[in-house]
Amino acid sequence: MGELLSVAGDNLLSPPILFFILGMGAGLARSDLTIPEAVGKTLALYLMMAIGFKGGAAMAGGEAAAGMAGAMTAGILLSFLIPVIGFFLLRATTRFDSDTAAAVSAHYGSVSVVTFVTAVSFLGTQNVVYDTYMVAVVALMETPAIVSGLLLAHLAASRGAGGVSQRAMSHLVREILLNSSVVVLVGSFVIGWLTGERGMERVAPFLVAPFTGVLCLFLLDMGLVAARQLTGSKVLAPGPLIFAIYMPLIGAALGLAAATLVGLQPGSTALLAVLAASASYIAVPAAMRIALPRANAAVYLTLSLAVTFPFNVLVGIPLYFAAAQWLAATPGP
Amino acid sequence: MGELLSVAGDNLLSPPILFFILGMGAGLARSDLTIPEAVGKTLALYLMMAIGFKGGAAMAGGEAAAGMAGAMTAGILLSFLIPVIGFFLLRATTRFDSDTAAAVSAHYGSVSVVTFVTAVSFLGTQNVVYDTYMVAVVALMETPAIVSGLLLAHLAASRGAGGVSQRAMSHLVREILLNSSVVVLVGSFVIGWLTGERGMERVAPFLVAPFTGVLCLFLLDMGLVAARQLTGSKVLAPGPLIFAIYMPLIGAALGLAAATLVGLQPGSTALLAVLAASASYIAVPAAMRIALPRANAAVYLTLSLAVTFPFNVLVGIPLYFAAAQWLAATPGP
Amino acid sequence: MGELLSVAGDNLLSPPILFFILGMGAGLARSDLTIPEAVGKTLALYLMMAIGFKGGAAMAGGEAAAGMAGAMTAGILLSFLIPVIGFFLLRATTRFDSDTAAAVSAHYGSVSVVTFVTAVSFLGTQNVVYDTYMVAVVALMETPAIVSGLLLAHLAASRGAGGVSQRAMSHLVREILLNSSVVVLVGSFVIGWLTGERGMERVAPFLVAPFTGVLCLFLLDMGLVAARQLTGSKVLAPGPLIFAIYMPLIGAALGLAAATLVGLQPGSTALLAVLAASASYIAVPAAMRIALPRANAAVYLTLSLAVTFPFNVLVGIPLYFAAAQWLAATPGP
Amino acid sequence: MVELHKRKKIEVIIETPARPLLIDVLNRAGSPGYTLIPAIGGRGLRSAWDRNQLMDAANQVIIVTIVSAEAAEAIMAEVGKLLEDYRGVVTVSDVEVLRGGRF
Amino acid sequence: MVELHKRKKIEVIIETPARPLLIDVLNRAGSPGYTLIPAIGGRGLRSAWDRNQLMDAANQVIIVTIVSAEAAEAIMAEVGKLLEDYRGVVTVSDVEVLRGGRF
Amino acid sequence: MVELHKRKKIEVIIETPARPLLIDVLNRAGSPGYTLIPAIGGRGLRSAWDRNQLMDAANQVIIVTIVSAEAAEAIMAEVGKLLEDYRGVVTVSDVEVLRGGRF
Ligand SMILES: Nc1ncnc2c1ncn2[C@@H]1O[C@H](COP(=O)(O)O)[C@@H](O)[C@H]1O
Ligand SMILES: Nc1ncnc2c1ncn2[C@@H]1O[C@H](COP(=O)(O)O)[C@@H](O)[C@H]1O
Ligand SMILES: Nc1ncnc2c1ncn2[C@@H]1O[C@H](COP(=O)(O)O)[C@@H](O)[C@H]1O
Ligand code: NA
Ligand code: NA
Ligand code: NA
Repeated sequence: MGELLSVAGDNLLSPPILFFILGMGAGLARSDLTIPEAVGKTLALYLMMAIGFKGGAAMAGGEAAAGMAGAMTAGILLSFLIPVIGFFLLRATTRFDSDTAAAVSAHYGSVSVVTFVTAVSFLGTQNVVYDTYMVAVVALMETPAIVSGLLLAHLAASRGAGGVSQRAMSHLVREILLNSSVVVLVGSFVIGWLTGERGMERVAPFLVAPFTGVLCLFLLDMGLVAARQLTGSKVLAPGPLIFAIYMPLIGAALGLAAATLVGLQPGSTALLAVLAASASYIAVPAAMRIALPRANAAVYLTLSLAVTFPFNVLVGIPLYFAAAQWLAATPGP
Repeated sequence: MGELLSVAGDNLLSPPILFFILGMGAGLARSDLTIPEAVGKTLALYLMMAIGFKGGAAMAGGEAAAGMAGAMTAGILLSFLIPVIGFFLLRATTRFDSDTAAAVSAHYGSVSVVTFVTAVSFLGTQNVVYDTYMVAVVALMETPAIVSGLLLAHLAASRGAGGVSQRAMSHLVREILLNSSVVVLVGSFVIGWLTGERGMERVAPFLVAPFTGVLCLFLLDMGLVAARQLTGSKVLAPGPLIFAIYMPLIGAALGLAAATLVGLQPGSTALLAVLAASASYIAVPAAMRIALPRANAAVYLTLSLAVTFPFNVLVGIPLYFAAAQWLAATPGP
Repeated sequence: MGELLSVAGDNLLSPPILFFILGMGAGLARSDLTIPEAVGKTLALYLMMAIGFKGGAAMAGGEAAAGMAGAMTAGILLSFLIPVIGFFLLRATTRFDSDTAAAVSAHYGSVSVVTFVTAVSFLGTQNVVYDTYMVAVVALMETPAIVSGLLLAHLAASRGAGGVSQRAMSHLVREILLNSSVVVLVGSFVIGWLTGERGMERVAPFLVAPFTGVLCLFLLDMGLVAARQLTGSKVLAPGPLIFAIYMPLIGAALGLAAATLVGLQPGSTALLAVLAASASYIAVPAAMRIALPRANAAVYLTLSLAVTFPFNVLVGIPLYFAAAQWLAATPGP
Repeated sequence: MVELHKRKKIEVIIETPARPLLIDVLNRAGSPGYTLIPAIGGRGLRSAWDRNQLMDAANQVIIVTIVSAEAAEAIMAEVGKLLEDYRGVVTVSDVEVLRGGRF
Repeated sequence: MVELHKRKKIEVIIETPARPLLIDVLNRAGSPGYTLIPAIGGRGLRSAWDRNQLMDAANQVIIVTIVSAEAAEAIMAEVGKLLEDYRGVVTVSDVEVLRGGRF
Repeated sequence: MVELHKRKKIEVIIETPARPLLIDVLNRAGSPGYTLIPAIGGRGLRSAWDRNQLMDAANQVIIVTIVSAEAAEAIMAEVGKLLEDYRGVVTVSDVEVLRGGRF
């Protein structure tokens, strides 16, 4: 236990997390501090470009891709199955209609790239390595959850998913496959892979050195936006609020199990747990507004951004990391 | 005298000041060059984050906090008293009504964070150290001047400050205590203090290395905005224009005196003089528009941004620095 | 030929060009990825600030300014004459009216600063030096083409250029002489020159180290914007499309000839060819909309940004560079 | 004397995710054109919203289209259906234009 | 045929610092909602202003609210008082809406 | 009861490069003021456009001016001439204002 506390302390006392807390505090105190929208969106693109390129360049450097296929399959399955668990838990413990339950659980099947980036930065402070192909797993886990969420809504609702008009479907497909995070993550990964070490050297002063500082500025913004989403939204019933805390724990447990099965090293195991535990708040909300317009957007925006994201960043990341370390220490079955 | 000239030359020939001059020139020549608003505001946040964090980290590194209490008290008193001097000078030398006189003098009691940042960068070129707790003094000097400005307006005006409706008061208080500069300055200071050297290392490539370059881009923007404020505003009467030149000198003299009394080292003495001499153009205008709506906004926006800011940056900073050096050299009473 | 292929390979396999291709691909696939406008414009200013300052600082460092006068004269003549060639080629091979033909050819006489910046970055990867005063040549080549384009329109059209009202003329002159690229390029050059090595040291971590990384992010944006300009515009007749490919080649040939005549080193020869081959898409369109409003803006925006810019960046730069190397190798007449 | 023609101006304030769907409606209803205007905050029956820096899904956009009276009828009906699923409001008002033929 | 109801559209262009005060006025006057639109420049009786990159105090914002005729009366009176202290203009015009009940 | 005065609201959507020319027209025609609003996309007779990040020449801007009926006549004529060369549309509608004297 002592070991977990010191790791949790490390996480909380790191500049990125402290700036997140500063943002939450300023947002809750209704300060007029805001990071302009254009800058917030560009910082997110920068973070994805940085971890994508670094992943690809490491790949080209001949880093053993052991376990990559396993990690990818595990990721896709987790993204597809977690919404099923979430759906039935929500239908049992809340008064959500089937569309809202399906939409919320799709968020939890998918991933939050920024939570992943924050976990990568945390691993850096603990000097723990991880397989850089995990970046590709992030991109792969974005979409299956949306498909499984739509299927759940279709099966549960009498009128069927036919509701998604042919026209909306084409916007939906483009939203799922070509949204900015997938394009930047996968694109930067491929470019890093093609240009390898030489390419890395030329972009490192931009993509590597200032990474942690940019993460601080971005998490300051995230804290402000999360706090304002919380204060702005109607008071949430206890059912959904608790769901937004225990669902990430269920996701993390499944992620840890899958990673151990596939035999990933501790760093990658922790990251898979983080991905399973994290909930999307950019890509999936946009898709759900098109596919399931009747689902209550205020609910899933508040749960994923204002409850689950802070929980994962403040508590989850060190917790899943300690669990991965503990699993690695105990001799497997 | 020679020594002052060489110092003034150093200041003028430094990249940040030259980019400020480039901005003023382009603005006066009505070039269509503009730095987008979102970027200008973020650069200001970056500068505050950088000096706040650096101050806190140095503090944690056991830097002697000698004279901190003295510097803070001096700062608060200066911020509170300078508006009184300004108010009576304006009432005597201009036809401003009492509201406008009170609002203008509140600007001169408060501080301009960017003038402080430019002075810190100047000290860097002169290899002169300063007490990093001065950053905290900046935050402390923002607000007292607003309170004293409102009191002056209340006492002078027959109908009394009652004019500030109960509703406007809540917006005003939040504006004063939670405006973005105070939150970022104090927040980054605390985070730098909590994470110390280890935290500094992780964010230095972002917050320390590019600092001067970012200051150049920001001062280019400041030059453009100051020039446009000058050309856009109605021609100002001589009284207020001269006030915008001699009031900073009075402020600086008071700052130098207070610093010597409290026994600050030359670097910090120069900075206290700069703070006393500088006039706010972001935090105070916002507060005055709520508290003293009848005050003529065009006047104080033009005086503080288009006259006093350029004066301090081009002439004031090297002048107050040389005075601080001279004071340190002559044996005290 | 082998040597040309390897150089072309180097160019294509460099991070900036790959990010441009990623942007084109995402744009053509109608991904919703966009770089916010405020950031795109600031990145362009940053690139101009960086090469301007570097040019000026090198100049101050006593870099031989051999051939500067020759390069400048050649640049101005090229900028003035290329539109004449373009105008008659367009009148012969397309159904453009005289205004549109004049406006399009003015674009090709002028320059694209970003193409120049990309070529400078390419020279870096080939470890080939160039005369940093070429930056001044860029600024000088922006405007003559506009004047010659207006003259061509005036001579060709019966009603004469008198159409440009006296009022529009004042906006036009300011647009030509004080547009943002000229101000930033020349301004930064002068500041770099005034502050020399010492100034360079202070801004290098901002203006030099992250240069290539920022160029990657900017070319990702350029790819998106070029692709959307292509998909958005009406289908273009073959005449203009082929013009947008062979005109840069004609320009490059003239540039190579002029550089050899003036006796520039290979690096600078390649850059003069790039400038002659490149077509403006920010400064000239703005001037043409004021001076020749009846010219078809969709045509020149599409040709210069969506056809010629990608051609130059993907194929042109390595081609003109190889030609410059070849010319230097073969003993002159 | 300048000759003016009576037309209808439809203004729709709607959630950003519904923007492509609304543009489809306008194109199919033969609208001669439209202009998109950014909204930076608002309040309706539900809670207030402020330009949310990161999640476009929570933002609104304004679409203005100048159309003939007949086209206005069809568009209002279609937009009404869209607003059953998506947050927003629609208004129609009388305007006069110069070049009647254009709309 | 689409059923439309007559309402009033109030548009206020006002200094940014007065924005929270104007929103208080709308909330107290029972306005069913409002939308904020950015202004990037303008000129009134005083000098022209351009989106001032750094000082929000010199910028303007536009607030649109669709209200019933009665509510419009009350709001116009209150806004008029506010405009005695703060730079800006207010206009009211007739619009038609679909879901009358909402406004 | 609040006293209102009838005025005209002219809204011009025009290419950004024509902005300074249009402002000249308004100033010469004695317009009491105007406000500039950003447009982030649109479609007219020609192809659709989206806020083009780099080339201002392809963007549009909206200019609103509240004027007296007489001034409106003169302004509409001048704007009509401008729109022969530059992409855009102009509409005029009736509004009511509080302080008649201002416009
Ligand atoms: N009466 C109104 N006047 C102006 N805008 C409104 C009004 N009602 C709603 N809106 C806008 O439409 C959005 C959605 O409204 P609602 O669907 O009621 O949540 C609000 O956030 C406002 O931006
Ligand atoms: N006639 C008008 N039409 C449109 N906007 C106006 C008008 N008059 C004033 N404004 C706007 O209101 C702001 C303040 O006007 P003023 O209080 O006269 O300085 C101006 O800067 C414009 O943005
Ligand atoms: N009927 C319309 N309603 C609203 N905006 C329009 C309309 N027609 C044109 N526009 C705007 O004016 C711009 C230029 O139109 P055009 O000159 O037809 O290409 C378009 O891109 C739109 O932004
Ligand atoms: Na997940
Ligand atoms: Na002061
Ligand atoms: Na050229």
